[in-house]
Amino acid sequence: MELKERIETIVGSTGEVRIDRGNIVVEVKEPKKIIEIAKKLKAEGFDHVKSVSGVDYSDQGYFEIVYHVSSYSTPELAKAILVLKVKVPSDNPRSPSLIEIWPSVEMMERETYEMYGIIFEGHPELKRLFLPEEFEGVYPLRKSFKIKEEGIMA
Amino acid sequence: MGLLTNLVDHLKAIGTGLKYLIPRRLTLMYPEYVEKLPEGYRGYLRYDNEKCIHCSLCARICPANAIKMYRGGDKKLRPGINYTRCIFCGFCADICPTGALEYTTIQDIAYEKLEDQVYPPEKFAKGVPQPVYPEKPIFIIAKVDEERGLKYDRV
Amino acid sequence: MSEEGYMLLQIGPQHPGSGHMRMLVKLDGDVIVDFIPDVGYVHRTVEKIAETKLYIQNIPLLEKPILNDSGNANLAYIIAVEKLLDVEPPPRAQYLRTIMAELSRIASHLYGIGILSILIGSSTGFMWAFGDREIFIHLMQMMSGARITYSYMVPGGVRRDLPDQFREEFRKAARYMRRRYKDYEKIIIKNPVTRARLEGVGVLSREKAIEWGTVGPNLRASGVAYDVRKVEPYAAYEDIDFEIAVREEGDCYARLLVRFQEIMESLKIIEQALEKIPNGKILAEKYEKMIQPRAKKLVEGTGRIKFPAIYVNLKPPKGEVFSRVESGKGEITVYLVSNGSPKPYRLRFVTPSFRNLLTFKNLIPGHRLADFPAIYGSLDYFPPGADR
Amino acid sequence: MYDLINYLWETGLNLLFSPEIFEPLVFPGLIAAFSLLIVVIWLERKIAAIIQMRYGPYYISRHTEGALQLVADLLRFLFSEVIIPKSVDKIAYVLAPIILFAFTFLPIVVIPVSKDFAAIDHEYSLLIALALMTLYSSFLLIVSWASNNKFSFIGGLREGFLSLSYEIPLIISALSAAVLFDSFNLIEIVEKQAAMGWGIFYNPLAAIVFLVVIIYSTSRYPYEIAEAESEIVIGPFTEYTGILFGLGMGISYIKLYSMSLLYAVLFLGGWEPVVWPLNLHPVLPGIILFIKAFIIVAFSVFLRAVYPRYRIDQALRIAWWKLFTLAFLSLLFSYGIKIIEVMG
Amino acid sequence: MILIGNMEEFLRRAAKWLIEKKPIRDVRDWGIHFSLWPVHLTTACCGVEFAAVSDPKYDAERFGVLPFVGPRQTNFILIEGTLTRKMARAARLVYEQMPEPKFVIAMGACAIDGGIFWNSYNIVRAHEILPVEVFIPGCPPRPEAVIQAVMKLQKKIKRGDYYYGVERED
Repeated sequence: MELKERIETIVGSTGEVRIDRGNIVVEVKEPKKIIEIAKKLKAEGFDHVKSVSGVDYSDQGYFEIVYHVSSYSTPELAKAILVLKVKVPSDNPRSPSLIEIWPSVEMMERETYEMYGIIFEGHPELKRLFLPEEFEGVYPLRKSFKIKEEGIMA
Repeated sequence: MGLLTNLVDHLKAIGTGLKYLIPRRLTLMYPEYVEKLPEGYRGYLRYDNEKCIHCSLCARICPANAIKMYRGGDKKLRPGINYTRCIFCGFCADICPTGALEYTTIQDIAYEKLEDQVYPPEKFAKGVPQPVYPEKPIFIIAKVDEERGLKYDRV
Repeated sequence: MSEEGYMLLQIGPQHPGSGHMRMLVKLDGDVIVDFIPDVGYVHRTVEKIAETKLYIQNIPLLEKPILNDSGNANLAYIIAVEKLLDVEPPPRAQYLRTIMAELSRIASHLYGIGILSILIGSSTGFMWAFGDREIFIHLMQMMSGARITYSYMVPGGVRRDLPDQFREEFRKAARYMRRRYKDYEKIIIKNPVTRARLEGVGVLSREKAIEWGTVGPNLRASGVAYDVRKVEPYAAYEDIDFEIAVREEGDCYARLLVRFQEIMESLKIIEQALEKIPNGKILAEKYEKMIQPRAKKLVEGTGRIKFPAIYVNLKPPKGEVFSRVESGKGEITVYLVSNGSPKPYRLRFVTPSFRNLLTFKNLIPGHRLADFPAIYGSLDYFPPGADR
Repeated sequence: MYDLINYLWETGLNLLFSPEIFEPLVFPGLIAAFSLLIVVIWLERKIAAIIQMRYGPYYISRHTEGALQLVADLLRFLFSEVIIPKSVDKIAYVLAPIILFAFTFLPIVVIPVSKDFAAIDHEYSLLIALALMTLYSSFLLIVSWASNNKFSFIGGLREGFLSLSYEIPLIISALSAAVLFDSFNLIEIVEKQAAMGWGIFYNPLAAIVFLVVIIYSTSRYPYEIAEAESEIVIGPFTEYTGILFGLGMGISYIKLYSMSLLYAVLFLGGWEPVVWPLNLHPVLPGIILFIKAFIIVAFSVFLRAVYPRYRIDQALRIAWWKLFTLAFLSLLFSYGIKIIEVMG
Repeated sequence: MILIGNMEEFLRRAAKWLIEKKPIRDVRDWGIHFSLWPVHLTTACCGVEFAAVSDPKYDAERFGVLPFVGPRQTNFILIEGTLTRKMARAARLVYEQMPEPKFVIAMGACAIDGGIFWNSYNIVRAHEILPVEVFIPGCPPRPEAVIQAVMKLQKKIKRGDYYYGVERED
């Protein structure tokens, strides 16, 4: 696939590129490098982020931040979904914010911060978005935050 | 020129308003006329004690955990439903392999008490809650109509 | 509360123009200088709850945030699950899904038009749009057996076949809608007051729309011809011929027109789908044969299906998928991570309203106070969708 | 004894039917205004409902299509708790709507019912009516100020802006009628119309401007700006509860009524034509006047179902550019007619 | 100022005494039960269906139910679906701002017991913070069910079975 090769050259040694169910997955090795890659991807034509998700793998000691990037302006890139993954340690989750490159991440990074406590360095407004004040310092989407579950018996 | 088209548009808007002054109502006069919902509408559930095979699939699939299994006197599991949680998705009736749970087309009920909405197996098996109408309603079927949008035919 | 001559206005959550959110509006005279949407009033933690529910139980759950367009929300999730499970629904089911999605889109657009109308003061626009929405709800009720929350699609297919009278009913509805459009045109679309309120207001340029990741009709009203149905056809859209409604102006009026145009386009899509729909099963072979024969007998001739017992124990293999669907309000994306257990490990559900939140926030400053409801309505922003 | 009762009855009746009492109290004053209020708000909801393909108020009185709806609403307002927020200026808060209500009534008194029946038959009665009408907005400002609420405040400001802009076309278009009929006396104006024909045919421009100003100044759609629901709740009356709010809701309709009466007098020939049964008593021609005014009122409330609302700057622009210019033109037009009359 | 204060108290008492008298009470209850104005407080997605209740097909205005703008002028809260913690505060505030007599209907499974969101960490049950008169199960309930609830409430008011000016027990 041509696109995959193009992205491989962009990413170079800073990450791993593979194809998973039709989407191109880029696993960035170090959080710091993500800005560099994002800049190059933006230049390539990937102009917006569809979703930013955190995934809690704290049993393995890390959180994963997943950016789903695509394009509006370039029709052939619009067909592709580029999955940009970066791992941050769960005891000190920090990653550079991509807001400078893709302003569309603003609210989603804020939400990821709120739900996982992942700090996006350089984000201008990193504070609670959805939750009321009493959730300050509590990160509900982490696996360690348990909610009620009921069985099938009365 | 712009002024003129503007004026025409104003007049057209007012004209349309005047045109609709001839009543062509879409309203279903609810308590007197009650819509008979199509067969297979997912309303309140009917539970048949006889058909139940105590498989508890309904409780396992219930997305809102509204159906719970109660262990009766005969040590068998039977479902009871809590309508305060039920979302009327109909999954329970669709997965019930024997048709012990079925949906009815009843869907217009309000309760004054919280406790009344919990139906343990015995109460559940007794029957479906019935809506109260101020007078005997006339049942109708809604149909799409080219002229008026919806029309209501008596059953 | 005023500082340096500004007035800070708190709009909502109890306010006729706010919906389910609070907005902090800083006014300089009549002009808004700063705008902070305070969302989260309907944050029901869907993503967390989804991790405690089975795959099948999440179907109704994910419909709730986008209640007025639940057909499409349902489809987005089911596509993701099917990708994980590696199931392909039969062609008839694909067409039924398309019909459902388009009816849902029409209902959603009519909802949006109604809300926009009431926000700029036209109660007739609201009532007409909601009244006509009832017709499409009636059609969807015929198809799925519910008024709003259809839960129509299940992994591997759909729950019900097309009712017999559906074609006839839809044909009438389409004719009715096309005729009504002329009246809408006179009283809302071309009404000089509507045009004065909407034209040139809340202009979203093409560049900004791309930058802020705007979705749906709002994006297309700004001149970007992006529609998931064309870019990555799902369900039966590949076989169906339709046009993307695009306008260049990017103002509130263009967004209103795009919505109307899409309603008309959706009618065409459904007509085509009803023409081309093949006969056959509505549930994938794999699940069809797991249904107990005695259960099958119960629903014979009703067009409904019974669920196989495997549905309470769907265990997709380890992996992750990403699905996108063009809903009435815009692109819905679902990112689903499975670890092999019967419950999703992570379900990321990004709704169109959440993605439009940024646009909403950035578009308001610089406008007058009276423009704020117009822009709010024209974006078709649905707070429960944004908050999830 | 019998004589005494008879005497009292006669004088009482005479007193009641003397214009000074009858006008403010019965017609076109309090009683007529109140019954119109109840009917008109119901009518507004009903018209809107019919255009919107539904029923509107119904179950309260099925045989009269829910005409009692407003009685129920009034009763509720009457019996609901009156909350006076801590943060308001109490006296102003309570008194302002009452005074406003009273002052909205005043212009009605000036309007004559028929040739021989007027509470105030003054040489400048038109000017008195106009002057009293312009008092409205200043009291509305007090209402909005007294509430100490930001939405009320903005509503008050909007009303202030609007009143500045609608008063001028209002006065000019009324003037052009006065010029046309060569008088400031409302009775004389009607008499002249009886002789020449209705004002609306002589000077349609002024009639149109006046009609738009009626809609504009009484906050009907598309100029429902001071109370714009989706923007500023209900403007000046946001903080008001119970019967005080009930008053507030009625005020703009009373104003609409009084302006429509004036409109009927200025442009629609007032109580003319006085045909047979109506010439039996000087009060009876008032029926015609009332019907004419009612048509104007009904048209104004009908517009709710047709239009969205303008933005305030657009409304101001319309007032200053279009209405003002048109009003001015109508004045010139009236002078033109006058000149032709004099020449010819 | 003291005089006015006493006057106010006196008037209040006199008014209360007056409106509890039999014929006046009946008239009052008749008026109120046909004039239930719900406040514009959309708490969650059932608002979609509540809008449908006043749409041309169901037309709640027939019953005198007219959704109105502010808490001060209305007497009826319809909790439309889930109350999140943030919204619960707002709902409570709105309820307190409304003049007596006031009524609450909880619409939808979410408002009653959380519905499908029963285990969410961010929701509040309506009856825990407000005195709910009628519950409507369903997710979302059909407009017919909402009309049923309104009729039930009307019947209750007609009976005079509600608190007015009395301190509530809860």
